[in-house]
Amino acid sequence: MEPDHDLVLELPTDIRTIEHAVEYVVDRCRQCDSHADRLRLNFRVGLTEALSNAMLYGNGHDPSKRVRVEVTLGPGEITARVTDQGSGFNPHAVPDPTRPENLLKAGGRGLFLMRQLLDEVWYNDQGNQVTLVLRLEPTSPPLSGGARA
Amino acid sequence: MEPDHDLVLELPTDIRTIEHAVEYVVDRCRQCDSHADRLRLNFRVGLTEALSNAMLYGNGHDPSKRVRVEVTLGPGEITARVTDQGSGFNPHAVPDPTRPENLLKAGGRGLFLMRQLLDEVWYNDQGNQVTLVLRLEPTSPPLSGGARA
Amino acid sequence: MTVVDVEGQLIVGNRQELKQKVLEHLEAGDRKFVIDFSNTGYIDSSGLGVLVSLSKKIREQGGELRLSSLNEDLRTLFELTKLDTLFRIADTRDQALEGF
Amino acid sequence: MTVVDVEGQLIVGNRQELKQKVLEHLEAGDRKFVIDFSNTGYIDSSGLGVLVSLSKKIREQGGELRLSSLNEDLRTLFELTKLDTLFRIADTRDQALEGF
Ligand SMILES: Nc1ncnc2c1ncn2[C@@H]1O[C@H](COP(=O)(O)OP(=O)(O)O)[C@@H](O)[C@H]1O
Ligand SMILES: Nc1ncnc2c1ncn2[C@@H]1O[C@H](COP(=O)(O)OP(=O)(O)O)[C@@H](O)[C@H]1O
Repeated sequence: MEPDHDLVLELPTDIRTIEHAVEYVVDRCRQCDSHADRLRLNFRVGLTEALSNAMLYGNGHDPSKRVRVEVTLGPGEITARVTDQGSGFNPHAVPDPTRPENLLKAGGRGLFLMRQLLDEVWYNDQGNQVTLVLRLEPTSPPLSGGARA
Repeated sequence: MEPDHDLVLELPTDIRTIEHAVEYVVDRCRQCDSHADRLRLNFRVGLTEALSNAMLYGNGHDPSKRVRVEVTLGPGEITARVTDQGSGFNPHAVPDPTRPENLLKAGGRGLFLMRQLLDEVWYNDQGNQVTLVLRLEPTSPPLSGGARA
Repeated sequence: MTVVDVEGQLIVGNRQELKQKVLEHLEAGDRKFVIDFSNTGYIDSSGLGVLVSLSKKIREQGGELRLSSLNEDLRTLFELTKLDTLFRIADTRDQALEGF
Repeated sequence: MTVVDVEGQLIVGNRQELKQKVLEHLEAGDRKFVIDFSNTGYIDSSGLGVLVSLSKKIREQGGELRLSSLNEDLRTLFELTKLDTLFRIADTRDQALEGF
């Protein structure tokens, strides 16, 4: 019986095949890297939500107002802070979109997704600045974050 | 005084800019991901060394012989095992290429680089199979592995 | 029967295009819709919102909206938001079309 | 003066090309060589070996081999193997050519 492997190659003895074989293996490893997963889905969707709320609600579609994004890459975590020029809101007052009475509503899933997908989500007192933290630890589950609503 | 950030964007309030802004940030984060660094350099060079030794010494350039590569993606680590059809050798007998008397030699840096760049390198008893382990922990230094000669 | 592919992202910046396309066909009398996500990168909350409101509008006209070919990332978004309970989600486009 | 660019990888599968190119120029009488790594991905031990043996051959003819534009990855390989003590390594191609 052979043990299970994620990838097995049989190469001819031809040193010209080495470069391609190595690239192939590295590409496959990259795809399975859970950091890459969490950047691709969790961080991307979370940042999209933060930016659209800043533009739609914070800045109220006003094209003369601006949105500031600050990203900090720490050891093992990425922090993105999004600031709008609006007057803020109370994030605790946003209802749970997964309750049956809210399921058919077209809106109201943005904050929920941020909180589900990122490891930390916090607002400043005023409510016009949100900070998203994505942890890059090997033990993090690939798709859902630690902060639940 | 502003705190230091790795990346700062100022966006107009225009929801069509969101997709590009998010892609830009994610790409920049990817570049700074130390896992990507270690896949790009440490793993790539280490696997190249293992494959070329298998073809040149193990299989002695014989195009009728084959090299087997098995890759396993565990949580937080990548393992690559390279097996040739040769009779093996004694990896402990390979001299340190950084000693002054060896520095001008054209060869003899392959095992050394594998041991420097990977977190674990071990041979089977016969010496025709090498196993390379790359750890993907957020605290790993980006460029050099834990196993020293 | 209308089958619509979502290419790239379905997010706040482009969700109106999908909405308009489907509503045009609904007004033209189509009642059976499949939205296929084979070529979709990611969806944000406003993309999910468009799917919910289209589904409602189609149902009001006695029609049905089915979704197909969600990759693992997209499936996770539907599960997290419990929207997987709202839609009939087929693994492939062909399965969505079966017996429609 | 000969300046050679290494495009892509310098590894076991293609190191002979670089070796041949440099040796041809050496035989033709050139004595000053710069190998530039601006467009190089990675180098393996046999690529490093080619550089060592070229350097030796050029020195035997009274010439010199300089290296330039090593990115951080490549610099690490030279440092690990202590080959950074063997070569004159310039940050840029221009710096390598200065006063050569
Ligand atoms: N940056 C912001 N400034 C002001 N109000 C906001 C901001 N972000 C969110 N909100 C408020 O919170 C509500 C919920 O937002 P969200 O959960 O993202 O769902 P949706 O965007 O679909 O309404 C919004 O409708 C809005 O009233
Ligand atoms: N798979 C193998 N089978 C047999 N001998 C090997 C194998 N790998 C390495 N060796 C031996 O170990 C020596 C050192 O290898 P290495 O450190 O990679 O340097 P180089 O390839 O430059 O000689 C080789 O010259 C060879 O004799």
